[in-house]
Amino acid sequence: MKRFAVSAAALGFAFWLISALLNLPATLIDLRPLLAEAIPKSGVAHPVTAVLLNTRGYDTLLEIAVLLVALIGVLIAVPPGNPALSERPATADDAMVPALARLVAPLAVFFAIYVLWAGAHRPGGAFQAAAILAAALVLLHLAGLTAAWSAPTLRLRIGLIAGFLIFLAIAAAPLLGGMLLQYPPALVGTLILVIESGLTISLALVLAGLFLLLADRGGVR
Amino acid sequence: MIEHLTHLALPLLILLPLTSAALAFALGPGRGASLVIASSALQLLLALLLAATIGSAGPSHHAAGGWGAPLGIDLVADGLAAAMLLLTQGVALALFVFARGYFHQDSQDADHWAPAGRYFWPLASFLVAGMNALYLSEDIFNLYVTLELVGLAAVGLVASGGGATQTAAALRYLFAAILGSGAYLLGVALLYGSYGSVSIAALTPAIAASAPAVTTVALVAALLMVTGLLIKSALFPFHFWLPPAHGGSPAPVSALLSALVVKASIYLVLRLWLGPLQPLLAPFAWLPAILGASAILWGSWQAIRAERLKLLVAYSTVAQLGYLFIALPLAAASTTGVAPVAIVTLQAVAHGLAKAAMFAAAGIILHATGRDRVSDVAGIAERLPLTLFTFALAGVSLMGLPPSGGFLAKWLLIDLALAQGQWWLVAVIIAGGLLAAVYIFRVLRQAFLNLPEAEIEAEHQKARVVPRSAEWAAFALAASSILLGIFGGVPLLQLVGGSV
Amino acid sequence: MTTGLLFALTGVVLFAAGAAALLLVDHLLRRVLAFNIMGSGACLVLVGLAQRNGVPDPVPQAMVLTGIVVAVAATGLALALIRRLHAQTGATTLPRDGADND
Amino acid sequence: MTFNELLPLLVLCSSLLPGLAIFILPERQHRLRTGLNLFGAVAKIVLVSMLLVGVQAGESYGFRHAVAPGLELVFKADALGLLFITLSTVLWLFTTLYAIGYLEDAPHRSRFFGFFSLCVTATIGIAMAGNLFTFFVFYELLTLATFPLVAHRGTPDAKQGATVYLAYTLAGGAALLTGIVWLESLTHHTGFTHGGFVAGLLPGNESTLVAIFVLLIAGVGVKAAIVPLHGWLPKAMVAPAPVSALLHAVAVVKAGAFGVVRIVYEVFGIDTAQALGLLTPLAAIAAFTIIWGSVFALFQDKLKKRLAYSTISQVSYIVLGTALFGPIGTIGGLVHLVHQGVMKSTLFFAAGNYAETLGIHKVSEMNGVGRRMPATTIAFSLAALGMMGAPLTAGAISKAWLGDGASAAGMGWAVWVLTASSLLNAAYFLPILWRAWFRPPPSSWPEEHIARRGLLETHGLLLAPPLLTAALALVFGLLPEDVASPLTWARMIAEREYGLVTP
Amino acid sequence: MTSALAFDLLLAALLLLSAWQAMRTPHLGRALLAFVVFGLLMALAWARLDAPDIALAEAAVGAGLSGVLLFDAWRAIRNKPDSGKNAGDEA
Repeated sequence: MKRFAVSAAALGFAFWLISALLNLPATLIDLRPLLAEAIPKSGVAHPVTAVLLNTRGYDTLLEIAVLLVALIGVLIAVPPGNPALSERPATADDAMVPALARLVAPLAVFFAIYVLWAGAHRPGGAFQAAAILAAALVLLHLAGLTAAWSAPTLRLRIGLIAGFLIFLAIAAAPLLGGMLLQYPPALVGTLILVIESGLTISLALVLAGLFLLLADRGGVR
Repeated sequence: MIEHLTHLALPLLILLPLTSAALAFALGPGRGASLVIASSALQLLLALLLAATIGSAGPSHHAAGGWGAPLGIDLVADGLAAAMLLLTQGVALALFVFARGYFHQDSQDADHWAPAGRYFWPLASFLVAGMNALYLSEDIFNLYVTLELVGLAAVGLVASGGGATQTAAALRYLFAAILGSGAYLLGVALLYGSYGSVSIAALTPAIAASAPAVTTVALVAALLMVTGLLIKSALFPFHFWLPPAHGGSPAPVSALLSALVVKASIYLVLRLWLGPLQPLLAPFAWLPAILGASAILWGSWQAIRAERLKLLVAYSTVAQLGYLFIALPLAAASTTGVAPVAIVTLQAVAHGLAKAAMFAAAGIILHATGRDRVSDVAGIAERLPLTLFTFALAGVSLMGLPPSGGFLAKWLLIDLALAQGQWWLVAVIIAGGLLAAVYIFRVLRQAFLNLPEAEIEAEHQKARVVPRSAEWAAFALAASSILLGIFGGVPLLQLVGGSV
Repeated sequence: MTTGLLFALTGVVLFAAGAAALLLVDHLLRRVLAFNIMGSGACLVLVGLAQRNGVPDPVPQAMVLTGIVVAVAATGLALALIRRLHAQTGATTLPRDGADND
Repeated sequence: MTFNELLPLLVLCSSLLPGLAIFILPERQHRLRTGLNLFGAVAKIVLVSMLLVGVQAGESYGFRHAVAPGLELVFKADALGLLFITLSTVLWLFTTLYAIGYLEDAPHRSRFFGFFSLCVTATIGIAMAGNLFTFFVFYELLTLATFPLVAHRGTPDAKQGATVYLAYTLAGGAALLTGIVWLESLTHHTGFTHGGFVAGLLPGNESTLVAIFVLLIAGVGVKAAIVPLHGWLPKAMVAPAPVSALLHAVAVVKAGAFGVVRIVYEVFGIDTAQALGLLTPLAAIAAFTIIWGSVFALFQDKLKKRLAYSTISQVSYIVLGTALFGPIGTIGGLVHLVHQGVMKSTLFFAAGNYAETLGIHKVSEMNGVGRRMPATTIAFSLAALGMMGAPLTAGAISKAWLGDGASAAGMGWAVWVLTASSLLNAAYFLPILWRAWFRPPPSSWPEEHIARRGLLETHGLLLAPPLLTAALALVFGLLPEDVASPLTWARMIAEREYGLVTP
Repeated sequence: MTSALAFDLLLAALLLLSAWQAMRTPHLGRALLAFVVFGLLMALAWARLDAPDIALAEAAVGAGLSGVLLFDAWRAIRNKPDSGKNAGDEA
């Protein structure tokens, strides 16, 4: 009964919306010209990065907070000393995996730096770079080269929030004379690069943490 | 100097809790209480300053990044936002003082293997940051991010209880929150696709002037956004996730969630419904009102039946939230006298203060007795008089009895309903008050029962003492909910009434 | 029909299917899949609809990047809680409605 | 803030602040608590005397505080309010003395006296309320503050009594609230006005006004224990004796009766009420209640229950007086407000003394108690005779005025009701007096707590209050025309405030 | 019909198919696999929408990280011996 009602509602909704969308005229407001004007002042040449870190940088600031909250939520779900969830990492049977990981990890770091740097001009940026680094960390763990995290140490905690704090500081600094996140024009490019570098490291740790905090080596591989 | 501070109040209300949250996390599990409390006190001052400024000089604006809408994101605080900010900072500060005592007690308890306070401070601080950002944002996509920040932080706090029921409750809450924000996000996508902007300031005139071909899509968008928010607001029948989440969490968490978090999404419903979406949603105003009325009756009934004390308080939240929606159709018709939105805000503030106090008091009682049935509160009048008094004062406000803030709000609501001839609303409001009396006095009369001597002795043996600071923090909240009715009505109604 | 509009319509269907599945499916992991699909649908609508005239629009693209990060955060948290629930009770579904109330 | 604004506030605070302070006091701070109590009670008497002098000289006292735009708490001290204020204030002092003796060494005294003071504050607030909103605020506050007192003993009986009490009073409060807001939405005016303020609505709104009248009277009728809204009163007798004495003989039921007076005279106006045909039904209900209460009192063996039913009957004398069209009945009702309060607290004090000293709770246990406790029994007898309306008692004066009022208003049947009630009163009081004085005492009392010490048949603080109130009742009966008597004051109210010409 | 539109239609159909599989296929492992495929197809769709940034992020996160997290979670809750109450895989 419920199944039928929900399915019918979903189907009806989809049809209603699709039929309405097919006749949707063009919008009156278009942000593209506005954005094009703003790009030269934004400190980066790539429009998506300009939006992410400059015009709508405030969104990104809160988005990092969301990620940190999720990480803390994961930490709550993995209480310290719970034997079921934090066992010693098993070493991989196959020697190929660690060797591969040893090779890939530095490459990943190199690639991440490129993606980060490229973000100013073309597709790429902090988040993508962080995802690559996180993938490398997960790979190292799967290869048995790094342990799963049980509870983050002080150093790790600082690493996890450093990028966020740098971002906060740079966002707050302009308040002395202007608006939140209103970068001084002379420094805008540099500041965005600083923010992105910090975010790359912290986000990589956070993303990896989502996996490494939970990594459970107890079962059969 | 003051002028400059006011200019800074908007961003600082967001940056301060974000910073203290991050630092509290860095300090490590269970630490950071002083930091968060200090920051919270500072935020309260800023909110007061903001409210004072808005009262005299009108809404306050801040363009993040200096771009201004529609390209950038604007922060705006009007009277309504200022009132909610004030409520949030005030309740949060009192609850943080309460939580410090509460968790301090917890951590000395050796057999409590998962101290719920381990990550309370960063999460709670992130939560407050999210709510502040939500109240100030003027950008519907940015609002989505703030909704997620609030939602995930709240889920994390619910999970911090540690037990299997809490984990299940957290998951149920998470799925409801994600469904809600998903619907909201699709609504945002459709509005952006229809109008090319996510700024409320740009959308409001655009929607009002839009052609029929656009309004169908916009209507779907509006319904999606509102439905998503109603799920998050736990409006009947979307309340299913609330009782386990609010009733099963550690007391400071329950208090934060019930007093503040649900208000955030309700605020957004009101803001959007009475703002940009008004032309689209006007014909549907009776729907939330009927759901709100059902919530009052159903939630009260469940609270009357609840066996567990905190579940009773949680169902009371389901019921009380209904009051915030029944005024929606009344708000559309223009009336002389007090603005309907101001009355709803008064009710929200009164409920926030009272419910925070009640959950805190319930937490202290559970702590002291070690049991959580309503029948177990017998003898509390003797052992915890201050806490019982707190519970009773909070109850007075929830029942809408004078001279509380809840009473004032209820009076004005009835007045408003009568002025528009909505007799059925009057009946629901009166019935809701009487039902509330039934479930609240269920607890109070039980608390006055004498225990046999032997049992008193046994209770004292296992009693865990809650610090006085926690008891007094809870009392301060309850007392404020009463004083609100005597001294808070005029300034609050003027602050909000002038803005919307 | 432009690419943008086509994918926007696809997004609508994905959203509806994901939302329905979120309501109907019991297994917790599948609910995670469902809300991810639902979110992807919303993101497709956001970008696709904005680009229905064929010109890229960086603003919704940046928003979707934010949305993806939020989705990952929610996924990570959900999976952690699911694993915790499983470790505590052995269950992979939530108790029936209301069963965890009392 | 001028002195004339400050004085009513001070009268309120003289019980509110000591009450709040007592809550915080630790249980063992016995002397400090007693000191605070007495200080508050005496201070209130002094302040109220100042009000009395001022009002008699034509000064007006009052202040207002806005709680929301267009919604004000209004306090005023007019002659009618002062009648009630003075009664409550004097009886508060006596009852406090009594309670200090009664509760010696009992647990939870801080809680008891705290809520006790809050009750008095609420009663004073009701008396001083200048509009329906303020009246409602304090009316509900009174409900809230009495609940812990009814539940005070913490027994399952007390719990049940408190529950019944709440069910009645909160439902009544809901009716009152609806009526008030409804009325306000029509008139945009809730200030009590001599002669009423609804006359302007008259052509066209008759049925609405009747509905509002029913709601309002039902709301206050619960506290006034008008049949069929009286069910809570006998149950609430589980409360300690001082509570019964002050609250259930005076504050709560009188608050209801006082509300009826305000509503009939200062909301609707006696002429409008008469024009709407509301007074005769009200008088009929009051008459029915008078007989009903008396009949039920006959069959109660528990002394406090008999007194409770007697209260139900007697309070409706006030309602009856109010419902009689004309000045004489009004004066009779108002004067009975005071007389009944003084006499009924004497009876409850005495009943408490019997229970506390000898463990006597039932009429059937009272054989010969007059010999063991002569002073208490004399007080009891005086008050009981007054209740019957025996000549030269305060009760006789009330009944005479009420009877004359009924005749003057052309409601001859009401005279018969009064006569029947007097006979019934005699039927349930005289056997008690006969038992107490003329039957031999038993070999041992049910549970003797307090032994006789010389002249003192019981604790001194228990003995003094009933003697004082009985003396007061005697004085009111013997010197009805004296300057300071309730009768003089009631005539002044009728003349000055309602413009009624009195004989 | 241009070849671009044909490709887009095919891609949309595949997206819907993989999403359907992820939600409806009885075997949970296959469902997870379908979800990873869905992520990769999404990346392709983003590329078709001239959104290479999203495509990159989707590939790295939607398919990569989420996939790893999901499979790890699946393994964790599948391998527990006490999963007697496991009523899940029927969906």
